[in-house]
Amino acid sequence: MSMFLELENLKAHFPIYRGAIFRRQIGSVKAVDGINLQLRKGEILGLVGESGCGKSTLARTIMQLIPTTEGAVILEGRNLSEISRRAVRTERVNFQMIFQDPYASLNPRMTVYDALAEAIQTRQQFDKKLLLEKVGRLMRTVGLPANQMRRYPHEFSGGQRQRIAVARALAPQPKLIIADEPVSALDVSIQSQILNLIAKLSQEMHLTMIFISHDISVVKYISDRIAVMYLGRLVELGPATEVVEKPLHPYTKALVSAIPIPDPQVERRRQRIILQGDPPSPTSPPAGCAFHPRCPYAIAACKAQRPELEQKERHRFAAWIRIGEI
Amino acid sequence: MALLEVENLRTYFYTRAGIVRAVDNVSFTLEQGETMGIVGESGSGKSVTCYSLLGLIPRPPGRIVSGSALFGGVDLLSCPKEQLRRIQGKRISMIFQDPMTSLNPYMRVSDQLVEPLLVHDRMSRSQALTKAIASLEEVGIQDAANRINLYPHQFSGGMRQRVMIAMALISRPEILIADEPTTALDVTVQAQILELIRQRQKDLGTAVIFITHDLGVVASFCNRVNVMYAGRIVESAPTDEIFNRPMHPYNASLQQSIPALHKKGQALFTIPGFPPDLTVEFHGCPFASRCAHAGDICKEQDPALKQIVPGHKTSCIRFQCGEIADVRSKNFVSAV
Amino acid sequence: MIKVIVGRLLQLIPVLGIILTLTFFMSKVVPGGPFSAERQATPEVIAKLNAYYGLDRPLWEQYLTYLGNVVRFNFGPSYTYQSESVNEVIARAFPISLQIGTLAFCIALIIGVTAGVVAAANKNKLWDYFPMSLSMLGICLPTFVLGPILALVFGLVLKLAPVSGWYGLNYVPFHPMIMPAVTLGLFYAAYIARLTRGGMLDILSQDFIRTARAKGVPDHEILLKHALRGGLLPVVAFLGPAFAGLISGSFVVEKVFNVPGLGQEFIKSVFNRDYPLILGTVAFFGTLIVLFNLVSDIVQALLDPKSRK
Amino acid sequence: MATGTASIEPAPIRADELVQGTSLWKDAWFRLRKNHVALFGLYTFCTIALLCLVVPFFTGYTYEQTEISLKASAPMEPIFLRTEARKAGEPKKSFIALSNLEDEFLEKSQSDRKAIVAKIAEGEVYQEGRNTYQRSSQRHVFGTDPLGRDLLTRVLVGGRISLAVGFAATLVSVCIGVLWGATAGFAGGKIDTVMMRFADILYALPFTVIVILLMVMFGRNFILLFVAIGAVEWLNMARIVRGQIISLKNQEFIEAAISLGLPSHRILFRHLIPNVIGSIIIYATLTVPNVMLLEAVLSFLGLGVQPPLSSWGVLIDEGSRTMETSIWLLVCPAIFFSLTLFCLNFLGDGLRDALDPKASKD
Amino acid sequence: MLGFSRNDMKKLIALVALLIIGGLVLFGVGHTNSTKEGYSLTLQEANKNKILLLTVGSEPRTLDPQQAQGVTEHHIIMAMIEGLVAPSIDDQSKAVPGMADHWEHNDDYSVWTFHIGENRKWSNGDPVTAEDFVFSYKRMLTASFGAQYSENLFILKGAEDYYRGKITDFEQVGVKALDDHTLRIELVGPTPYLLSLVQHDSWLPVNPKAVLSFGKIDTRDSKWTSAENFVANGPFKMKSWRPNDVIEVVRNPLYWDAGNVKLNGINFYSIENSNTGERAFQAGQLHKTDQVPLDKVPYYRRRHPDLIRIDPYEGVYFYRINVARKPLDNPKVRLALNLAVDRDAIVKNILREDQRPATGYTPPGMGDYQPLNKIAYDPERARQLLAEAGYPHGKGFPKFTIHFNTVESHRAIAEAIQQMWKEELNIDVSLENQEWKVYLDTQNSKNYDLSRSGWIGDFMDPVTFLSMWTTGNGNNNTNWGNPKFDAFIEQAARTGDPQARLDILHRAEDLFLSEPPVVLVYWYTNAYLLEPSVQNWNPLVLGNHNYKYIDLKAEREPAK
Repeated sequence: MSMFLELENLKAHFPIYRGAIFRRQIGSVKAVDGINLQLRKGEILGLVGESGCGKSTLARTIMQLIPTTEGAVILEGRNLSEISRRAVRTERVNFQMIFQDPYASLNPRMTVYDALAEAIQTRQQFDKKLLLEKVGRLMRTVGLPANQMRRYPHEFSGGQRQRIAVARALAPQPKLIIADEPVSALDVSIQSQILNLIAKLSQEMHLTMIFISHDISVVKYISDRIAVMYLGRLVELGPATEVVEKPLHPYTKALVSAIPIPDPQVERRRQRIILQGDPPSPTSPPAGCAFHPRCPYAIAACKAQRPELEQKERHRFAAWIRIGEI
Repeated sequence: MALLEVENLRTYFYTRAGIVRAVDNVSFTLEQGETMGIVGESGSGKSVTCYSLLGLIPRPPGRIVSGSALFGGVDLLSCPKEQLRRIQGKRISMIFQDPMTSLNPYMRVSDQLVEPLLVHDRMSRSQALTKAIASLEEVGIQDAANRINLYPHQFSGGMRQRVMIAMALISRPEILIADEPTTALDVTVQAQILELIRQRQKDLGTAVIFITHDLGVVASFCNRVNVMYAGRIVESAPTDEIFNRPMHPYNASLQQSIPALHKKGQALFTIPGFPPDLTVEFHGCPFASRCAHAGDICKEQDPALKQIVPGHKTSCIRFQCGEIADVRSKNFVSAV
Repeated sequence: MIKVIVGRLLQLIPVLGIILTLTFFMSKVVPGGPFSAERQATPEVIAKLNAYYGLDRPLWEQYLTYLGNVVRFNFGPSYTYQSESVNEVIARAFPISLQIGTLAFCIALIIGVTAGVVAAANKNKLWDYFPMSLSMLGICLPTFVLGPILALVFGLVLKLAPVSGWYGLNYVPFHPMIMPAVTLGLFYAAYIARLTRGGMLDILSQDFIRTARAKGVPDHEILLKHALRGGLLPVVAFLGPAFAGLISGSFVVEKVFNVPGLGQEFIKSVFNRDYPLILGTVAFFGTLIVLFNLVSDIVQALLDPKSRK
Repeated sequence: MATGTASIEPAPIRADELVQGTSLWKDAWFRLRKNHVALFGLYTFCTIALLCLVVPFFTGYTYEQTEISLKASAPMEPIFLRTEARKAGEPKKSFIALSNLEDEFLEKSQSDRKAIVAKIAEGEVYQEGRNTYQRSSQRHVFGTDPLGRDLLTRVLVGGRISLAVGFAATLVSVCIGVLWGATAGFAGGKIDTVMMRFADILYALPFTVIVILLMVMFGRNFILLFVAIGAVEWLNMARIVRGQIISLKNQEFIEAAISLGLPSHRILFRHLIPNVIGSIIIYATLTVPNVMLLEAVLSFLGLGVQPPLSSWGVLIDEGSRTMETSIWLLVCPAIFFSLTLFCLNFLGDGLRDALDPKASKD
Repeated sequence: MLGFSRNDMKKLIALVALLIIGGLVLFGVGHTNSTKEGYSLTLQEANKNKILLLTVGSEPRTLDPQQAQGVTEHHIIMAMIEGLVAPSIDDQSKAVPGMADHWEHNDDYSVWTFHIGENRKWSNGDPVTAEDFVFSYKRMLTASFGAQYSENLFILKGAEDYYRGKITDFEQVGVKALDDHTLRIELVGPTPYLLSLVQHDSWLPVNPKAVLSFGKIDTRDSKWTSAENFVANGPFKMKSWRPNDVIEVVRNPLYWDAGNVKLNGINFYSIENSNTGERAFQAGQLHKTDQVPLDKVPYYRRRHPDLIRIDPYEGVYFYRINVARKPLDNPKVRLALNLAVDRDAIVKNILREDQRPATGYTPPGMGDYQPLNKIAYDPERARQLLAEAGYPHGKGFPKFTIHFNTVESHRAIAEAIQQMWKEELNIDVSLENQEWKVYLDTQNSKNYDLSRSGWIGDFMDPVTFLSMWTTGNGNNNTNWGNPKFDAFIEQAARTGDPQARLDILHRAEDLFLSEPPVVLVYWYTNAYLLEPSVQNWNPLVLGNHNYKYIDLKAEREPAK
């Protein structure tokens, strides 16, 4: 069966140059380094990982905001990496993005009406009256009073701005939405409002979505499947609940364990895995398994061999060589 | 006697939009060696409270309108600037949220580390440097003797926060104020830093005021918690009590809205509406408009923090009157 | 670092090439020749002179010959100074401009940075407006007004410094270059003050200043130790072009105080249609600008550890 | 889209129900209004501009009308009418200032001179030789220049020129600079490199040189003057705009605009440039005084506007030469000039504070 | 924000003060040593040491007399190079012995013999010989040398042919060294004014050895004029030359009349800006300026009449009219323009340096030549003439432009004249000032309507003014030409009798002014500031001062 979205060995590398006169490439940042993924229509995929692991780059590569170095992004059977830039532009209405920072993702010089009208008109031109109507409806959809549409983004609170951002992403009636940490900049009490909104809308509109977050509990709540990323590669992929409750990869385990639970008794009982050191730089990733310097289970083989993402159980994939051992 | 006693602290910002009552009548005490959490959302006044103590409120527009903060017989809020300066960094230190911007990018780490020693203890530079290297080692930075000469940008985020901690603790302060020290860090690193602070606190016996918006962090870290909302403390209790027996609806709602406690497909518990605009003077409970339990009295009577059981205070009027016994929302079923 | 410097210096070659080409053809388009005078020489004489200096050959040939000479650092004879070559003119006039420029630079820096720092430390208070207004005087009065006023006050009334010329130390301890340098320096001081204030305000609002204050660092140390280094970065970026400007753009001051510097030489060369001297000075100033930009970039890098490599 | 979300279709939106937002411009204006110095700058500048525009129509003199026998007269100095009997034709009338009467009666003793002057000042008609003198009602608020032209009119008309040069040249520099910088910054890559390298080369040209060469080359055309200055001044503008565009380009709202599939020109003109207008305005406000100064320097070199038209630069240059004898010829235009520069500089600084997004909280 | 405590402020101010003082000391120390050697002078010291401090305006382009073009160069060269004869102390029409001890001429002034004194020496010790003069004239007439004033020597027999290459043997040119001390000059026609002529730079001698040791006879950019190489024969020799700053000359001990030289040295400062010069004079840095800023003239005349000097000067200020352009081709129009200019008003109100309104072209002081009184201010007649020319009340008169170069007085005069024509004739004129070289280009290419001009005489004869107006003369530049006028000039050149010659020139000028291709404005004066301590500085029409007569009073002059 053909998938709604397929990523085939997707790579996004940024060259590093040196030299003032004769610039030569001395290496590259392998932000996204060979990702294979398939999404069904209507599916929500959660993507977790630490900052710098390449989540956002992956999102932007899929969005065609960053050129792909290698591999393909295939949306409904069309390879977006191969079609012309002009064609990509017309194609863009089909995939939209919700950004992390509601303060930076809205043009401060445009009213909400301007921003939404612009987004709506990417698919079809409307006359003024109809446009006003449509913008109003869109605002109500995301839970904002329609009479506020002439206001500017800075006059709204963070949560409201994120609602506007959601509305703008929905305006061109896209088939795919990539939400890049849409709630991590928000307060706890607002976070749940936005999560509810996104969950509700994606269900109602049958959206396919990639939901990116560093917070595995948020991802677990909203997504069907979870993909865990470490240094540009996927280390684990599987159904959301299973990945969180029975992680296969030690990194996933550490991620789950690192999240503090708001219950002092549980916290006190809990055995925590505290990883040592910082995530390594993607400029010079460690040989073999990129995780081995921080991995409590690392053995000599981990340094030598880079494990690929393999199916370990039904629907579950992981990239760890010692999977059967421990 | 308590180490620090803050009473009726009011810090206002006089802006074009109006007077922002960022901290409005806050009182709390801090005991020797304890870890006290201040929890609240952004804009609830938790950082401003601590900045007020150390005289870090930018003025204009900020101004401490009233209150006192007794620390070893000295009122931090009204003492002369010079006297406060001798306490800053020596007896009370602070670490900040963003280690990327909180270290001076134009100075070597060594110069920044030794500064408290040079300023307060009149130590010689070489002496201070030895001490600084030792303190860097104590926060788990290997090869400290060499790395001390680097510039902050040559450290990773986690390492910088370690440097910040080393710098804050180098003159063995009695109080450490940690202003969201892990928010800007990755989850895995966050755990390291929390562990480090816990460790150092145990070694030095320093009292810690821990500011965070993350209830999870509080649960694992603090002895006592103050929950702040709209510039006021709405609930204050030992950590276990806060979670097991919340006495303020805001506290309860916060805990209930955490996604980890929900099942997939189940709508998240939400607190409707937004925090109040602090420039508008209002009467009654600031949370009333968002509260599921609010009654008429909440909008009329100004709430005050009252002790219900020893060590547990709440400002919920209806709870104080006994009108409600369980502040949790009824239409929420925990998944856990 | 050295590679970067070498690279930037190599950039000079195309830059100079283009500058010289532009100037060469531009100056040839300008009406009037080097040998026209009120009492006109006969056409024969003009023709003889043109032949003597090779100005009768086709333009492209003149251009190629010129470039050939320039490669050998020979900028040709000056038409105005009949016994001097362009190289000699620059060699004698530049040190004078350099001296004035350097002193003016110091004056500008001292006044500007002080005013800027004081203003930034007292934002929106009297001590902000006062030094800024004072330093602003330098850009509100053209140098050709400020110069004569200074000359009048300090030269004629107070008799502290000579009003004209460059012939040594008449009035100990005031040197004839003080007045031109002050005139020139005041102009740049205003810009420096403004940049310093902006830069300092920017730095003072940064988080790490708060850190320093939380450490109990005294205010003046925060200002001078923590903030100044970063606050001066925009100033340093300005200093490169400014210094080049100080040296090359001092012709007004040189004219007012009759200082035989290179700036005046350049203006004269344009008015005299002294093509070799025009080209020579333009190339020289172009080189200076590139060099000083390079120097200011290096200083910036030294001040800003992040950009260091 | 979102069908069936609302079971009851809400009433259509009426335009008058809409809450009008305050744009960042309005916000900045509010902040600027708080800044008294900047506001003072703005108002004073507007007043000066208005004076220059309107008052010359009402002074009663034109800027080029000479009265050479009047010479330089001090502000408000009494002016006498001298009537000279001629052999043929009408008697010739001319004006003479009180201070210049000294020339007329140079050989007389001081007391004599004083007595005569007092008589005329009282309204008497005084006769000497073929000349009769009497008091005139003519008044010159700022006095007159050596050719007897009304200085007030000249200063204000000169102000028109200076301001026109300042603004037109700035406009030219803004147009070129913004287009150049925005294109380079937005396009990035090779285009950016080539465009900025070109600007670098121009930057290394001593810029006064170019202006002087241009002025010498093309004569003293008024239009050309500001085109030349503007064409030279755009470099900084281009750099600033480019820098801003590059930092904006990576902002999420631009990514969002790209994600919407908007064409490049729309992104450039609707999303990027409006967000750099703040910087453009700030820099433009600071360019205007620079240009005016440059024009003054050109005047000093004799490359300014054509007589009998004048600019502040020309007037100040003339005035600075007569500093010791007729100081008002320097002071009057210099006050206008300096005040304008002062105002524009403070306004620029104020705008910087007002338009700075970081300052938006207070 | 951070507040400054008083203490901090003090520290900061102290730091700044330290920096400033340190800087000053550094710069002061750096320069004290380098500039000691007698280079700095105040007026009192200069008086005591008898060193004359004066400014000559702009920087001289060269000190080679044969390449010199302007007044600036001339004033400096005068101190170092002496011609066959030298100017007298107070009368420009007389000449005193220079290199020539005595001289004689034939009846019609066409052959002159100069006897060079025995004791005449160059500063390098060589005797000055007649051969030196021959060499110098040969150099002037060598075409490839490109001397601007070669033409001046064309009155030598055969000179023009030699210059144009028609003859190659210099022996055939009318200048011969009969022996070391006898120079015979043969001229193409009667030249009664030769003695005045040979004082001009172009007739001055140069030392052949000095010239040839730094190049060939036609080397232009030769180093022989530099301070260390310059060979002088005049009362002073060169000591130092700092371009754009100062040229110092000192007493030449080998000068034949050294005993009568009073000064020990002269410093020629080049101060281009007249205001700067005036300030330097006020500050006691100069004995004499080259001019007075226009606006300062009345001030000095009123307050310090003892300091300002206004000498008559041999020059005329006028506008050239391009007679090829309509309606300026009509002599009536041109005359009308002349008559509508109120010269008195201009001189009295704008210039104020006692210039005389030009009633004719040739200024007074040209020997026995009486200047014409032909053009006066007569607006009535001007209007009438204009009406006759077809423009009653200026109706239909096309707008034309006055070109002038960028100098304040030119502008003021142009503005005044513009206004006068507007008032008297109802003619609209626009002004266009141009940068010097562009202006010259405009004028030389005759691409103008009216162009400001001036003419300074080279020697004491009306010919120096009138000969330029012959048809096609390189300095005519008006497209004007009249065969009758050309014939008059030709005739004058062939007339040996001085009086008859002047009559012919008179008639020529009268003809010229009846259809004037010029608008006359004024006859020059030379105003300058002079310290009373300077002695024997007499007004001379050509401004040729023989520096050996100049003296300085050592005692302090009364305070200003």
